[in-house]
Amino acid sequence: MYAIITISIVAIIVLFFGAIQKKKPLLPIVYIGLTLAFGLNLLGWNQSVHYYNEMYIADNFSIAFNGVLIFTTLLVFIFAPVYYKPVKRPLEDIYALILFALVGSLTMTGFGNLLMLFVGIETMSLSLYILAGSKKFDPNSNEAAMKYFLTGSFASGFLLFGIALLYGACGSMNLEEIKQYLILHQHATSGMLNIGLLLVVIGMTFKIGAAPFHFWAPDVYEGSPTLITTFMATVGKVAAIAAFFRLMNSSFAEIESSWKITLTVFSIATILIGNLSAFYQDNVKRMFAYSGIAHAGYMLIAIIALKQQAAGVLLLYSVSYTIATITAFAVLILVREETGTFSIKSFNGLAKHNPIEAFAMAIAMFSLAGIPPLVGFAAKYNLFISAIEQGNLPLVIVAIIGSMISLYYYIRPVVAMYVNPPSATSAIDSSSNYKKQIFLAAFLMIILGIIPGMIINLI
Amino acid sequence: MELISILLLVFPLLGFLTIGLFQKQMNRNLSGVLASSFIFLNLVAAAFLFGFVTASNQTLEVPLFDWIKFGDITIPFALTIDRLSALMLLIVNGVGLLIHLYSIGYMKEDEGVNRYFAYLNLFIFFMLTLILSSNYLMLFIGWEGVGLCSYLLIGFWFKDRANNDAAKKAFIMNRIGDLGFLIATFILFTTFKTLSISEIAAKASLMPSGDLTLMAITLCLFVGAVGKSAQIPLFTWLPDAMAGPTPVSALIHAATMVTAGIYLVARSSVMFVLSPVTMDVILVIGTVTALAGGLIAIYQNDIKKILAYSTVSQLGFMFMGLGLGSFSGAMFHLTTHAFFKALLFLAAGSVIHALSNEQDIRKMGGLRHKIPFTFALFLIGAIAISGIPPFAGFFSKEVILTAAFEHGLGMGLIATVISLLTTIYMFRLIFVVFFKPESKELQANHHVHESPKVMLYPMAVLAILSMIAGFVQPPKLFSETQGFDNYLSPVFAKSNSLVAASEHALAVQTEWMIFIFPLLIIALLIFLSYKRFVNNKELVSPTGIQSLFAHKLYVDEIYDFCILKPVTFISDIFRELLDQTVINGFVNAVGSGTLFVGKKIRLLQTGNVGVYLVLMVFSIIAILFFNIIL
Amino acid sequence: MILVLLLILPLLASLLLFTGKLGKHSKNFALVASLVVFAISLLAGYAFTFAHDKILTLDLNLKELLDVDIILKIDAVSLVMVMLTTLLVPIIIASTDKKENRTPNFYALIMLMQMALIGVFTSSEMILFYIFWELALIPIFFITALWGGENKKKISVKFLIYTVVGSFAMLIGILYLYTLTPAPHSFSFESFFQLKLPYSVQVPVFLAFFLAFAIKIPLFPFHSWQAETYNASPVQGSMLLAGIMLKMGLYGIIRFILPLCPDVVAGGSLIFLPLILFGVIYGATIAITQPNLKKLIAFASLSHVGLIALGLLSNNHYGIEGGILQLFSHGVNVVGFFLCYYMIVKRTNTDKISDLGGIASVAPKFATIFLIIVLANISLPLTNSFVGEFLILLGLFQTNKILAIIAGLTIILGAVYILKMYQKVMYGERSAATEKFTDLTFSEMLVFLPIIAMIFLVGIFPSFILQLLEGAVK
Amino acid sequence: METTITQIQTIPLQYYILFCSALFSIGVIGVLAKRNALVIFMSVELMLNSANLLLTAFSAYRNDPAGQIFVFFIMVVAAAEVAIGLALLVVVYRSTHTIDINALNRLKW
Repeated sequence: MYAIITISIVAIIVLFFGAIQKKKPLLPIVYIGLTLAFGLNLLGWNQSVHYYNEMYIADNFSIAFNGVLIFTTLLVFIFAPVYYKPVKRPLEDIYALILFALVGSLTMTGFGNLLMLFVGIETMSLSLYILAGSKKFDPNSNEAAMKYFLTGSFASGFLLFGIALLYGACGSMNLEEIKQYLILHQHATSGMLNIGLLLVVIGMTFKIGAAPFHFWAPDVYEGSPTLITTFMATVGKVAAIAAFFRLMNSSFAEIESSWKITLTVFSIATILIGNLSAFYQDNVKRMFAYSGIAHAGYMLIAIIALKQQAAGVLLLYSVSYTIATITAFAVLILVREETGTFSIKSFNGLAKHNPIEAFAMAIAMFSLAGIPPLVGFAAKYNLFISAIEQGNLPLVIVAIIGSMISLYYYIRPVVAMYVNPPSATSAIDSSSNYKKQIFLAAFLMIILGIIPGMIINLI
Repeated sequence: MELISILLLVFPLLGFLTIGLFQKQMNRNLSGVLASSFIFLNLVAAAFLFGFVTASNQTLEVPLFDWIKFGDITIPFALTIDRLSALMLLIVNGVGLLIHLYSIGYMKEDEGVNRYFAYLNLFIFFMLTLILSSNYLMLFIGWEGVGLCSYLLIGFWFKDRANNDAAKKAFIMNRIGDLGFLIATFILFTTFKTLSISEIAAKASLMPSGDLTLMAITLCLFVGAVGKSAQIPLFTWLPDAMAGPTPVSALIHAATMVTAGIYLVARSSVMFVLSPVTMDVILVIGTVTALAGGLIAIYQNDIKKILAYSTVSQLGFMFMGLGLGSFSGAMFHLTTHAFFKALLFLAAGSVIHALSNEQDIRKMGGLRHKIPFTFALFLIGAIAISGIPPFAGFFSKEVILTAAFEHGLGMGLIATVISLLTTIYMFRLIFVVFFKPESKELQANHHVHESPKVMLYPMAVLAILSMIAGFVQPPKLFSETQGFDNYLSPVFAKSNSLVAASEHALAVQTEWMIFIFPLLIIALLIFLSYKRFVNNKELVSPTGIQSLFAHKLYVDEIYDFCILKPVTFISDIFRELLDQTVINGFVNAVGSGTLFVGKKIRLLQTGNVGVYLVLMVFSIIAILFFNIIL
Repeated sequence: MILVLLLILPLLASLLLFTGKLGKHSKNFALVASLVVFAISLLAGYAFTFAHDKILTLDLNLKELLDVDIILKIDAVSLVMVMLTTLLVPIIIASTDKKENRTPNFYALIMLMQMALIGVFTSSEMILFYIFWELALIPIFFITALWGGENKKKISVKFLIYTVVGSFAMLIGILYLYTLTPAPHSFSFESFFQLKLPYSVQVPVFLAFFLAFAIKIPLFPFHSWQAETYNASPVQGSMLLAGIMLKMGLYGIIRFILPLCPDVVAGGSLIFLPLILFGVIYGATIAITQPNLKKLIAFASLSHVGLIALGLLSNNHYGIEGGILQLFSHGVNVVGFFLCYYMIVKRTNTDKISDLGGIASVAPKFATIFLIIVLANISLPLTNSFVGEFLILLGLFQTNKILAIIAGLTIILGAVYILKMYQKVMYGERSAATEKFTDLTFSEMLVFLPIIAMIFLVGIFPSFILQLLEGAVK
Repeated sequence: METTITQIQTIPLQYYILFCSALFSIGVIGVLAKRNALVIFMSVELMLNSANLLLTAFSAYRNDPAGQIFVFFIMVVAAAEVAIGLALLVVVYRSTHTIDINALNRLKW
């Protein structure tokens, strides 16, 4: 809770400094603020406090995910200066919006009431709409923003209607009370309830960008400024999936039969469509968009295999996905700065001049592909186990086939970096700070791959 | 005793290693001496053992160590020395020693002389392993080992492609036989749960005659023997093997290795006598081979080839002996044959040596004045092999002939014809090479010289042997003491006891017939061939049926057509079509297929937000439909 | 302790090498490190043979932290495999020529590979096994992709994906079995072996595992990556692949398929044995007319490993023990074979058989060594592979006589293609390529020494391995 | 207050639900049918408002203020949405000189 407040204040401060045209202090303030928030967030560990009669619940689940979200945002901000090198103006609006989006996502992970869920989602989405279009004079960016906005608001309409129906059916928007209601009327669920639930599920599915509501994702990811894409692909997705998990886990576990099949179908479709579409991409940024979709599909498995332990697995998966994606995008930004294109060719021979970046990228790719002993593998196989223990073998088989396919397009940048002759004559210069971050990320991927239990058993 | 028998293997191996490892450093003359001395030591040891087993009529079992041992399978390295192996020891080491000595002279000028002697010692080692082994798998070691050595020695002059081809051919054809042998060992092990020769003999002797398993075993073993001893259909490698140095042909491809097949059958006599089918097969194969070999030999013009086919024919003759159940007879002929065939080869070698590597007899003639000793020795060998008394060949052939006649008149006659063929081609050879007026180029060539003593003495020794060796067992007509039979009787006692003694011993007058009749024909033949070959200068080119034999029955061509070509063809098909096109193609197709699907499926992403919205709504409707209505 | 060292040392070595600090000395360092590892493995062997309990075990209960329980075991089979690995890796490292000046990363990858391989052979926990199994893929992929020959890129990627497809199939199998284990579920081998699967379950499990192993080994018709990859990758890579990595698949058969699906192995002998057998003949036949020396080795190896697989699946202890023995021998021989190939290519820069010839006349030492190695490859008695092949065929003969006899044909075919090759390469008149062929240097001889030694040692005293295995096979 | 609630309750709940569903569907159809971005915004607003109405109805029937409070939130959000939407519209118009959504087809596949 305090984290949320802190970040909001920081955002406002940032806006203020921007208003008085101070560029220097912006990022330091953000860094300090986020670190502070991170700390405050962890303070509440193991004492699940309920704020404002259960509007917001700071239990380990939300705290863990918030930690991930804040940390990711911090990383994003660390990459910001490199990305915005050419820009002169203070950019306070963008930073502030990112922070607001973060606030929204933090709200989503810990909501105790559908109202909070909606508010969180909208806070995040609205900020993201603008961020997507933040490159005012780039038609791609505009288009991305527009598409995102149209589809997004459309989807939230459904979400809202669903919430309304649920409210009507259960007489409350408090997760706990909804649960109680469902326990009582487990076997006599009204059609209204089912429709409402399905509409909510659809809304959430849209937010995590899973098939068949994934259409916005590739275009938006490709069109938005890369830094923002990074943010969306990581924070946005993780927050949404966490919220989705909390929703399903805390309220609708009793009537899982009514939504499990639907989600299974979603998951299978997502994995296949995501991986297959990524298969033929030459534009790496778009490829990551599709891979993001595919991973959303994998994360759905965690929700399908609903167990308390699945939360830990989901956390691990989010962590692995986030770190890998951030690293990949960071390198992508670098390469883009150098070559001016997102084409896979721009990676040619990167290993020659920038071994660290290349190494990190390779690790990230292998981790996403789920090759041992990286964290990606640990996450995947824990996920598969929790699914298979629910007797979901077909789903797992599809997922594994998906991984097979994914290996191909994940390996392509690696081959390009290590095998192809370099196109650039000199090394791409990146701040040592940047290098450090990237290397840290790669290191994390290996370490967590070796000791994933540390994270799984957190919650 | 144990020590000595082990030494038998140690010496030649030592020789091989010392000479082989230090070829570079070693003085070229030294190596020959060294090798020969090792073999000499061996010969002494062999003689000692021979004496021992002859005196104390017992078989020596020398276990060395367990080679393969786990679970219920135990295959030791162990040596067996009974009278049979002792006899072989004498032959191999004796002839081996002589040929080593001969080689010192023969290979003097060759630059690879050290390598040569190394191989020669290695060969002796493997041959002795073969002879001494107490179980079939260890025997197989020697079996393949000698094959390897023959490969190395045939291809000794490896610069020449023909030699390599010959070597390769020999090895591969042997391998075909070896497969038979190997399968035999499998069956043996599965039936008897052991591979020890003696135990198997003991167990087999309890089985009924005509038992199918035994038949299978013996047939497989015989396949091996066919490969090794160059019987039809696997005989064509032996003539080609003449590409190697002549002493090698004498040692490996006349005296010792090729007789391994005979030895194998004799070793396993118990099983063979118990499977009459196999015995008949052996008899038939042997007869056909002997006949064909003899006929082919008549139409050859290469001095070594003639001798090679004669070897083929003689080996066939031995197999006839085996097929007729006269194991000791076969062994007897093996012994004498080792002497005079080695002699003949060495003599031929000395002829070739004299004419500086000329092998075509059409280019020879009138050499009896130029190289008298060689001529004399050659003549002795010829007489011996033609079976003219009192030389060795006569006696050993006599035994087999008798057996043949005991088996039946027809068989006997065929056998006689075969033995007469020998006379024809041998004396053709003699007359053309030594009597025929010498040809132009030969007169031009003046430095035709007699071979050095180091080559002549060994031949002399062999000559003496091939004169007197027969007397250990004169025909029944003259003496009741069947020395050779008695010597080997303990070895074959069991197998002989298993078959009913041949129904009717021959009447005395028939024996006289067998004895006199051939001699007359031989005399006649010698006279005829003298007329034919000495007077007309040029040998008429063979016609009709003759050319069939001249081209050794076209067997090579048949193989080429039936086996080589198809295999190469299939190989190409597999490589080009199946492997590249079909299998690899399929794998790649899967990859590109996925690529194609990816290519298509991403077109779903039209980029038109209106379409997205529509699709979203449709899927929503579908979901609601499936969940609520159904 | 030994087990930990076996795993940690190569890892540390590779990390150290990755830093690139050692520069010039990388090769020597790697060589020393691998030799130390070899010494340790010898120690393990000693401890194994003379310890009271016949199995070295290490079980760190770290499931909480790692959610993979580290269980390492060395039984007879593992020991043989580890020995093979630790024996071959130094040879492979030593074989690299100075002139090629490989970067430190090259040796680092090899050491990493060794670590992974040892991990595969020692781990006794399914996921651990799987992790190492996949990890072993990465270094060889890079070795091929970075130091490979022409169109290395396509081929290395194809190889990677092909094998990963197989191992994912295995992953499915593993996860499936995991669910069958009595709760609380566990991945330890024991818990897997204890569950007696009904036939209906064994079949899918068999298929899942067999696919993975068949691709890795490779068995017909999953072999199409093999020749390409050998051809594309540097010779050290080919050695690693053919010498050790293929053995992972065979090891897998011994470890999992035999104990997990006995009924399938027993019952299905007429379904998959003929297929494998066809592959054996197939490889040998192709090798006969193969114009490229390296591909010839590849197909010869295809035929040999097929034979080993036949032995292992022949479902009786002759076949299995023979298979394991042969697995060891084949590793040694094929590496020797590749070494010879390397010597030739280093000097002549061609591996087309038709371009070569007459080497024997200028390089007698090399000729002799090459001859010994090829003879070992066609399993001449007293060389290491004879005993193995004999036992394999014997075992196969117990199962099915016809198959055994057909399999025996390889003895002939092997002789055909090997001698054909040897004659064309070594004998005859010298060609342009081999005009300036120099004989082996002393250091090169040293590299060959252990191989020749193993060929005869195992050929003459196979019992020490066989009796070692006796307990494990039962 | 009481009176209004009673007045609301004079109409049975099903009517509200059906009416809101109809309203919502109209919104959806509007979104699908129109290609003019501005009209689509309106349709979306319609969807939101139908939800609002539904919520109020429920809360009125259950005498539970939560629903109506929620409505206020939604209104705020909707307002924000419109603001952003219009802003984006302006930006897009500047680049493409049309507000036809089919003009947005640079990003695809």
